[in-house]
Amino acid sequence: MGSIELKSVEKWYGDAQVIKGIDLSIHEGEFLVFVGPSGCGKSTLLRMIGGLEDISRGTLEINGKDVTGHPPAKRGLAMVFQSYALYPHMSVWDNMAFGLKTAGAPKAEIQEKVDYAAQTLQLEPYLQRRPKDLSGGQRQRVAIGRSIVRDPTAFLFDEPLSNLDAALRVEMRHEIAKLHRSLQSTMIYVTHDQVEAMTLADRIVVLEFGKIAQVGTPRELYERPQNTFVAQFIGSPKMNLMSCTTQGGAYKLDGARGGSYDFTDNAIQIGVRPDHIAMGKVGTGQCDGVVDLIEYLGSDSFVIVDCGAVGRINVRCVGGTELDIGEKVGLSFDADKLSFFDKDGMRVS
Amino acid sequence: MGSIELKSVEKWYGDAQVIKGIDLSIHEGEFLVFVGPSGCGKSTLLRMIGGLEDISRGTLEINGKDVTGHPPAKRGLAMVFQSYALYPHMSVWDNMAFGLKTAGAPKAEIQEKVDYAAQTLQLEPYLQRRPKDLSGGQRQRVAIGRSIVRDPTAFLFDEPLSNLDAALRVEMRHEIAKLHRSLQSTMIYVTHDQVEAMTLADRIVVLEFGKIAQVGTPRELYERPQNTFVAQFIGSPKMNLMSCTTQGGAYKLDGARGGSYDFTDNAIQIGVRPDHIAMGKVGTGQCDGVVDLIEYLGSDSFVIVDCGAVGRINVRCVGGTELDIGEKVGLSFDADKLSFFDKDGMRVS
Amino acid sequence: MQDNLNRPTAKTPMAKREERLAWGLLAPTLISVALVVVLPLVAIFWISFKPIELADLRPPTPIVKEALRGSAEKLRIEYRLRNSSRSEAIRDVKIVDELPLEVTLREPLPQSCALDKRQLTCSFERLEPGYNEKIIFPVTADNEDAAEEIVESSEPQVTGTADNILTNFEFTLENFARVFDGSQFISVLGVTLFYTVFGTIGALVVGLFAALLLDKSFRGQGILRGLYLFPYVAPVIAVAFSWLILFDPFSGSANALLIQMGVTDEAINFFGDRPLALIMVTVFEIWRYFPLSFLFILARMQSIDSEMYEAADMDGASPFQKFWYLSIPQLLGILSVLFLLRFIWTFNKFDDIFLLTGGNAGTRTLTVSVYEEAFAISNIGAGAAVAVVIFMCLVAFSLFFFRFISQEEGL
Amino acid sequence: DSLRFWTTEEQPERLAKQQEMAAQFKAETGTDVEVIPVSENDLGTRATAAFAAGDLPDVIYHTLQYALPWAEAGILDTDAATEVIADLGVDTFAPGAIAMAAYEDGTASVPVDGWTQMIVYRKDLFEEKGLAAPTTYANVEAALKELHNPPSMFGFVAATKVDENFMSQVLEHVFLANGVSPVSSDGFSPLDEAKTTDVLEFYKAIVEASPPGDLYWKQSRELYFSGNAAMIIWSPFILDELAGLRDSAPPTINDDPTSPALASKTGVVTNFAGPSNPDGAAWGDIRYFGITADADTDTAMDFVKYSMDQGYTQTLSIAPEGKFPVRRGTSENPTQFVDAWAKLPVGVDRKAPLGDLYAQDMIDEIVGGLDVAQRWGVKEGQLSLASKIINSQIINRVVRQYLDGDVSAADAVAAMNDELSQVE
Amino acid sequence: MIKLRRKAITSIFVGLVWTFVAATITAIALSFATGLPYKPDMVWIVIGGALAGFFVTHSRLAALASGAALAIAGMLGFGIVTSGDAAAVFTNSFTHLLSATIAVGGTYAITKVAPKGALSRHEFEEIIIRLLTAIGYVFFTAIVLIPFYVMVMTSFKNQSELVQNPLDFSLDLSKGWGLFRSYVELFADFNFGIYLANSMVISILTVFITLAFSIPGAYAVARLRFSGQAAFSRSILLIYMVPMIVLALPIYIAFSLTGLRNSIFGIILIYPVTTIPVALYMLQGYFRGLPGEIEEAGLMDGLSRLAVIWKITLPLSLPAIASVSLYVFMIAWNEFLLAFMLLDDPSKFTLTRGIASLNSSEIPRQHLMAGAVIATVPIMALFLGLERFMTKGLTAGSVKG
Ligand SMILES: Nc1ncnc2c1ncn2[C@@H]1O[C@H](COP(=O)(O)OP(=O)(O)OP(=O)(O)O)[C@@H](O)[C@H]1O
Ligand SMILES: Nc1ncnc2c1ncn2[C@@H]1O[C@H](COP(=O)(O)OP(=O)(O)OP(=O)(O)O)[C@@H](O)[C@H]1O
Ligand SMILES: [Mg+2]
Ligand SMILES: [Mg+2]
Repeated sequence: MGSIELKSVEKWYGDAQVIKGIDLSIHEGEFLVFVGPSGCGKSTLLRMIGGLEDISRGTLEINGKDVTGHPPAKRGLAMVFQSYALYPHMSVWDNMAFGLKTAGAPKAEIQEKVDYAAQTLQLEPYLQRRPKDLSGGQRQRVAIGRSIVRDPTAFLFDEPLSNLDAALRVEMRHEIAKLHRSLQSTMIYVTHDQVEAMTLADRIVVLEFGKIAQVGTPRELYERPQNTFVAQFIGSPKMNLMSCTTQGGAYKLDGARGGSYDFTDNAIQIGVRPDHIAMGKVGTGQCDGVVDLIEYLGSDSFVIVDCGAVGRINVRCVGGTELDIGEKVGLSFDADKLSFFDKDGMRVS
Repeated sequence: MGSIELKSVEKWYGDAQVIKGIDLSIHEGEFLVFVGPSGCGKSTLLRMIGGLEDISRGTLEINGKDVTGHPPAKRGLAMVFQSYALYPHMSVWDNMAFGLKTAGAPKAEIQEKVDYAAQTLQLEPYLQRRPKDLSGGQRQRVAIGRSIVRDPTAFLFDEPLSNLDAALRVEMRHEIAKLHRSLQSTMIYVTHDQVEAMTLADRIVVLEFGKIAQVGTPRELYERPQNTFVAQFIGSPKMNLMSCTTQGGAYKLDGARGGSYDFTDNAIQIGVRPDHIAMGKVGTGQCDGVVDLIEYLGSDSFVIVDCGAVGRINVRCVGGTELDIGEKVGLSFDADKLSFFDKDGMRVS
Repeated sequence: MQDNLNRPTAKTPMAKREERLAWGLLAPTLISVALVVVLPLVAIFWISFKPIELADLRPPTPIVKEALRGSAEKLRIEYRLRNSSRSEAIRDVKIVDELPLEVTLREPLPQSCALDKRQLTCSFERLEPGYNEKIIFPVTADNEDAAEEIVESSEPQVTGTADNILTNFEFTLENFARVFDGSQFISVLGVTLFYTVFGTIGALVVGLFAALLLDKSFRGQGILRGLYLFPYVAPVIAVAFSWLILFDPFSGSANALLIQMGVTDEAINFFGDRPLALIMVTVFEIWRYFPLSFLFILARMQSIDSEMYEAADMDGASPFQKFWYLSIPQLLGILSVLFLLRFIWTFNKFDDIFLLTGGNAGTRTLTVSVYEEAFAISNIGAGAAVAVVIFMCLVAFSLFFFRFISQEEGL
Repeated sequence: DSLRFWTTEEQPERLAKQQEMAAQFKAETGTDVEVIPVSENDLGTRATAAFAAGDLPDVIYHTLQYALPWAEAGILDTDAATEVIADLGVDTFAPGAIAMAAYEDGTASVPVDGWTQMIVYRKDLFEEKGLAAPTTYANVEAALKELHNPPSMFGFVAATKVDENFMSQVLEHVFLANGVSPVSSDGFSPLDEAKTTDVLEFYKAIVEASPPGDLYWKQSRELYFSGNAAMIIWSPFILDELAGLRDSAPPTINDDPTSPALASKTGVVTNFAGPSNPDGAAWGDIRYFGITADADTDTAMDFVKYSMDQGYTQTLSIAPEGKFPVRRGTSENPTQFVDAWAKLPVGVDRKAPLGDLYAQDMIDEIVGGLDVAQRWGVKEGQLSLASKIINSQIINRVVRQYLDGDVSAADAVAAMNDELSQVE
Repeated sequence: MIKLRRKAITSIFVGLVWTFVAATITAIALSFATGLPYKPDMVWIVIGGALAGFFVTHSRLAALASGAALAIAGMLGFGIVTSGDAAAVFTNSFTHLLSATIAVGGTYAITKVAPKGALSRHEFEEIIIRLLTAIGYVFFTAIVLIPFYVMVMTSFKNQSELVQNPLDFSLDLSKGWGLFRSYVELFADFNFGIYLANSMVISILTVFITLAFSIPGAYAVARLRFSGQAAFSRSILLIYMVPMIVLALPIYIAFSLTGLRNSIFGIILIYPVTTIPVALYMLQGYFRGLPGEIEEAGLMDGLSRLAVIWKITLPLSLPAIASVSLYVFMIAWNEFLLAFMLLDDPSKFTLTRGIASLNSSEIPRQHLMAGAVIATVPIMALFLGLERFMTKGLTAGSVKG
């Protein structure tokens, strides 16, 4: 129980179309993450699933039942909001029990479910506190607890961690991952944080201006981005994109050298991640350049190499590097890891 | 011109001591970064240098001159604020010219300096706009431009990039680095973002509760943290810390194996970064554990290994990994890269 | 602890500069407020212990009027000297006047007067209360008309000292005795409390209802919101008279309407009958001030995180449940603050009742009493005593208020 | 020079007339007169306040009730008034009017005009039912029985609004009719219980035949004008309005607000009698020019003299229907002003001499009232005490309590006597 | 209770209540507009309302039909409103059409949200809330508009028209400019021109003086650190709580003694002091909300504190200053007590004082109401024109009454 099916779902605000026809099936028990730049419609889509926004066109099915027009309460979903949206005047216990109370559940059942959730989330010491007396992470846990007690068909999360500080974010991320493992419920998670998306998702949906740019596992997205948008959006620092021409089984960078090319289609752009570039002597590899900036990060250094007409290329050196600014280097790309894109920005494969 | 000297500087708010005696000399032309957790006093310290907060005790010298009691206007410093703090009722041009105007500079000079700054920062097309009609990055540039025109002894930056989105932040970071290279002025920069601190700084000052935890170059901080606070604060994901005992030239992890130890002092903790751990067969290396979580990030994967009594240890695998959750592995630490800390959390070296 | 002992005590130069500037900026306000608020408050306490009527405000002064009267051998300069007070004597009265060259004295001066060159001086040891006498100097003049002009154009100077009841040290408790005397006080207090409590609660409840109506966005919402603020924004005198005319028992539309609809057979005297008048002024108060509560409650409502309601939607709460379990608890803070503030303001209210009923027909509140005592009956002391009572009540309220408000959201 | 002149005649038309006279005075003497309207209800407070502040006007046009209290409070310059009267000739004034304001050796203020209160009744209805004119308590009560038929017809519209002077006036009128007075030549004299009870019962009877609520001159006139009241007590100022000569107070008995129809249906009674006082009495009021203590005395005196002499007809013409001349003429022509007055047209928006509107016998009745005009304390020389008693509104209040059924008649009398005895 | 939550039953209830409201408002509105005796008829309200509620649920067509039925029944003499003028066919049909449309249309609109049959708790409550909302709008609009309507209309009538039929507010347009007679007289004979000018001058001066005092004060309280700052910001509220009547008495005495009573100068002296605490309170709230960093940027740019206030804080606070000015203007314009106590001479009256003097004698009522309109119109015009600032001003400062 917990499959969700979106069929040509659209959302219009007046004349503006915000969600532009989305077809998506979400499998039972899946952890699905929506990512995309700000304003691309992630929250809107999630809220449409939850019933907080109405669906302008298209249908939504939960467990095979059309729920397009149903109010939120009838969809059996639970939502965790970015700002937690706890009831500030109620104790933690009451916050978690509220949904059950309004549904008129018997006292004993409420008690049992709330206690169970509190235990799972290690909230027992705080049950009598008000939300304002909790830390950010604890509040987030209460928000999750409030969802759990209702045994929902699926959980909806809207950037649940973005109000937490970095360290806490890592910790809560691990907890959510564990929660998913133990509950095995369907979870739909919105974030704009790549790390969260990559580490949590079974599948990631990348949205671009209300359309799906790509759906796939994190590895698919990283290794085989379907278009330049995904290619640049996923991965940090982002993938280097260079113009190229292809001819006769070989590609050639504009203004530099090239390599072999075994696709039939004509690619005009080549993408290579900073990880997949090796530095060598000038004249070796695909192109030459001058070291423009070295960013030392401890575990890695990123060397930004100015390759003239080819552009500025970011190269990762695991650990430190001995290079100096102004040094000339040659860059060679790992042939297996190259991505090629055609003039529409679509992957050529 | 641009050396700044802090001598036993303290700051009290009523009975609360926020800055606890800081001695620091900032060299001319240096790029100095204050980092530290939220509330540790970074902004306060910066504002004391700028003259926006008074110095409760101690002295501040700029270019060898005591300016402790001087108002901001007399210190010849420029500041770039987190919220940009542009004058909303003035055009970009006026914003930049304002400081010169109040100083009574001749028209021609104002015009020249503002034009030069606008050119440097590529702000020329926007000179007649109001701040509200600019994007975040442009606003930030105006704020910097406003500082530049005044030819200040030193620049003070208080988390100037934290209101920008990730992509823009990277770009502006590069611009600030270049600016420093071209102006060669003293710059003092507050941030809580490690990446900014590591990549920009000539020297980093790590603050902890109003005290200096360590001052040094990024590499010193990363490779030889002086205490556990710095060790854990710098580097992401953070350094693994484990309890250990030392005896007769050898260390032993509590509940696991150990290795050689060539210091005389008694260390009780050992620190090793996720980068410096290799995974092998069970029984090899310093300890064994079970893979608890794998976080795939594309370029790297982080494997969290549950080592029982030793704790959960984070290991970096460059690129992907073939491990599965639940698999047993042995971890071996890179002997050169270990840090040892005594019972006060201070480095033993 | 060690640290605290170590705290620097001397003010830094910067702090000192700031402090000086602050006091400089505040000085004009401080002085004016002191003059117009603090000083009057002190004065009112002083006056409340004095047996003083409106007319006593005029300090006893000698008044002198000079005229050239009569003609020929009856020609005389008359100084009419009076004591302005009928209860206090004036001592050491001295008249000084210039005797014009155009006239010559015909008779020797009376004893109390002396002439030095042309300067005429008369002194009196004591003018009895109500003293009113003429001092006559028979004179001759060549041109009587011209002389009259000249004589009367020079004003005689008069000085004298008298006890001023405002500043002397005569005190009495009579004013307070009068205030607390009899059933009058109890009834006034009762009326005040009724008016205050029901006026405040009514305005809150009605305001809450109005805020609920407008807490959604629809076209025309802005217009309605503006409209609902009219009662508060319009001058009180305009709306009070409109109400009086609307509810006039003889030619008011309200009565005509009620009679026509068959609700009542006889005209109702809304502002003239006990206890209806009190209810009506309270209703007026509610009508006039619900916009304020409405404005505040609406502002608070719109600042409530809408995600909370969405969470409740997900939790399956019904509209009334949302109102009762979520909105009301969220509004409790602003409601109690509003209640306290409005309570105090309603307690202080004067204009409305004064204009509607003048305090008649059982609508006399403490504030109206101040006016009645001090001006209608001209007993300023008694009025001040009532004012002191009001002030003491307010001090009590305010103490309570600050106790309470410090825990509530700051206003 | 300039004078400040407070007047209670504050309707714009009347104000205009006074300003006209001020202008004439200025033309004559070069002295500016600023005519300042003050509403009658505020006059007492305002005068006291101005006295306290030392900025009294020069001349105040005021009613009888203030003359002596103000003289005593030092607000009035009685010497100046006495001198004016002497200059104009004491014998040109109606002696009663002078006597009413007698103060020490002179006169507190200069009498200007006067009128008497009247019972205005619907002659047509009285005739229809064969009722006698309401000249006595008994006649009124008899008429109430016949005519009271609310809400279309109220027998009476009595005064019940405690804080209105109107109620004091009406009550005093009714008390005087039965010969009851709270003052004697020795000062306060307790109200006679039996006589007062008669008065109270009579008053209760007319209040019961009145509409509910706080009533005063306004409702009386409105209801009478709309044809919903059979009797009211009013001043002669109503006479022009009755005839539809004033748009701001039109008769609404028929659709034509300018019709004199109601006037022709109306009768008046000035001399009213109770069971214990068969001769009856009329409540009269005289108005005065008071010269104040802060006045520019000579100029003020000139102004008053002017108003009472060359300007007197102008003064009376403000509202001839309610301003009967108190100064009858000059020493040369002893009836000069009376004659001029009779010819003055009344009305505001339309004009006509009174004689054209009412039958001569009614005019005689109206004017004759001044001969029997009375006030508490006038005969006894205790006007000032009586004024204080009236101003204290004790009688109004207690009577209202009695009317509301809060106290019995006997208790009411006792309460009044008790409280009044403390007035000094 | 659950059983009763069926759409049909709920609709009948809504029909009853709403039909009653519809009949009442139609009757009142038409009475006020024409002066004729319209009144709601309870019997037909109960019958018609219940039937309408019952039929309306079925479909839009049924709703239309029941509306028509109600209107026709009305014309036949069984209307929910008894027509004031049953003889006039046009008015009569208009009346019944109007009342039936409001009654049935409203009932339909209120109940249409819910499906037929048994209602869930949500749906039931939704209907009730819609009913309450509709009644709320009618109620509030009525109580707010009626007094103002009466005020304006009365000013156009004359005494006899008013006394004859207090309900008749229809305008006799044939009078043309004669309708404005009261206004003309007020300006011609009653000095309202002067009062208006006085009020204007006094209010505007009050605004300026208040700002001149309160801006520096508010800035100091909001931004500068000095000992006593906390106590100070609290006592501002305290001053707020001293009743005017308590102060008025000593002020009256002092003004009497110093000769300031009865002078416009005295009024201008005293009004700002009553508004300074309010303005101070409002402005300091606003200043606190201004980003401190902008001012600090000014300091870094070499300005002194005072220059920062003048060149940065003030331009940034213009909206707040506008709000405060409007609010202070309103207080000064509407002020009555002090003007009433301190002013005697008509040449010095403010508008409110002038209106008070209209009440005191036999001056006709339409003059009084015309005066009220003259005083109300400017403040209303300001309010409507600058609603945003005004509302802000009210919210920020006007816990005061
Ligand atoms: N009520 C509304 N009216 C009009 N447009 C809206 C409304 N709500 C959202 N939008 C628009 O819809 C688009 C999608 O908004 P949405 O909040 O879903 O973005 P998002 O992807 O969640 O962004 P973020 O990462 O910033 O939360 C945006 O362009 C937004 O401007
Ligand atoms: N006006 C003040 N009164 C009292 N304490 C203050 C005041 N301003 C700052 N503090 C305290 O001083 C400490 C340092 O504050 P500061 O703003 O310098 O921290 P920070 O390191 O800049 O933190 P962040 O990264 O969150 O900006 C904090 O604990 C803060 O609570
Ligand atoms: Mg979003
Ligand atoms: Mg900071």
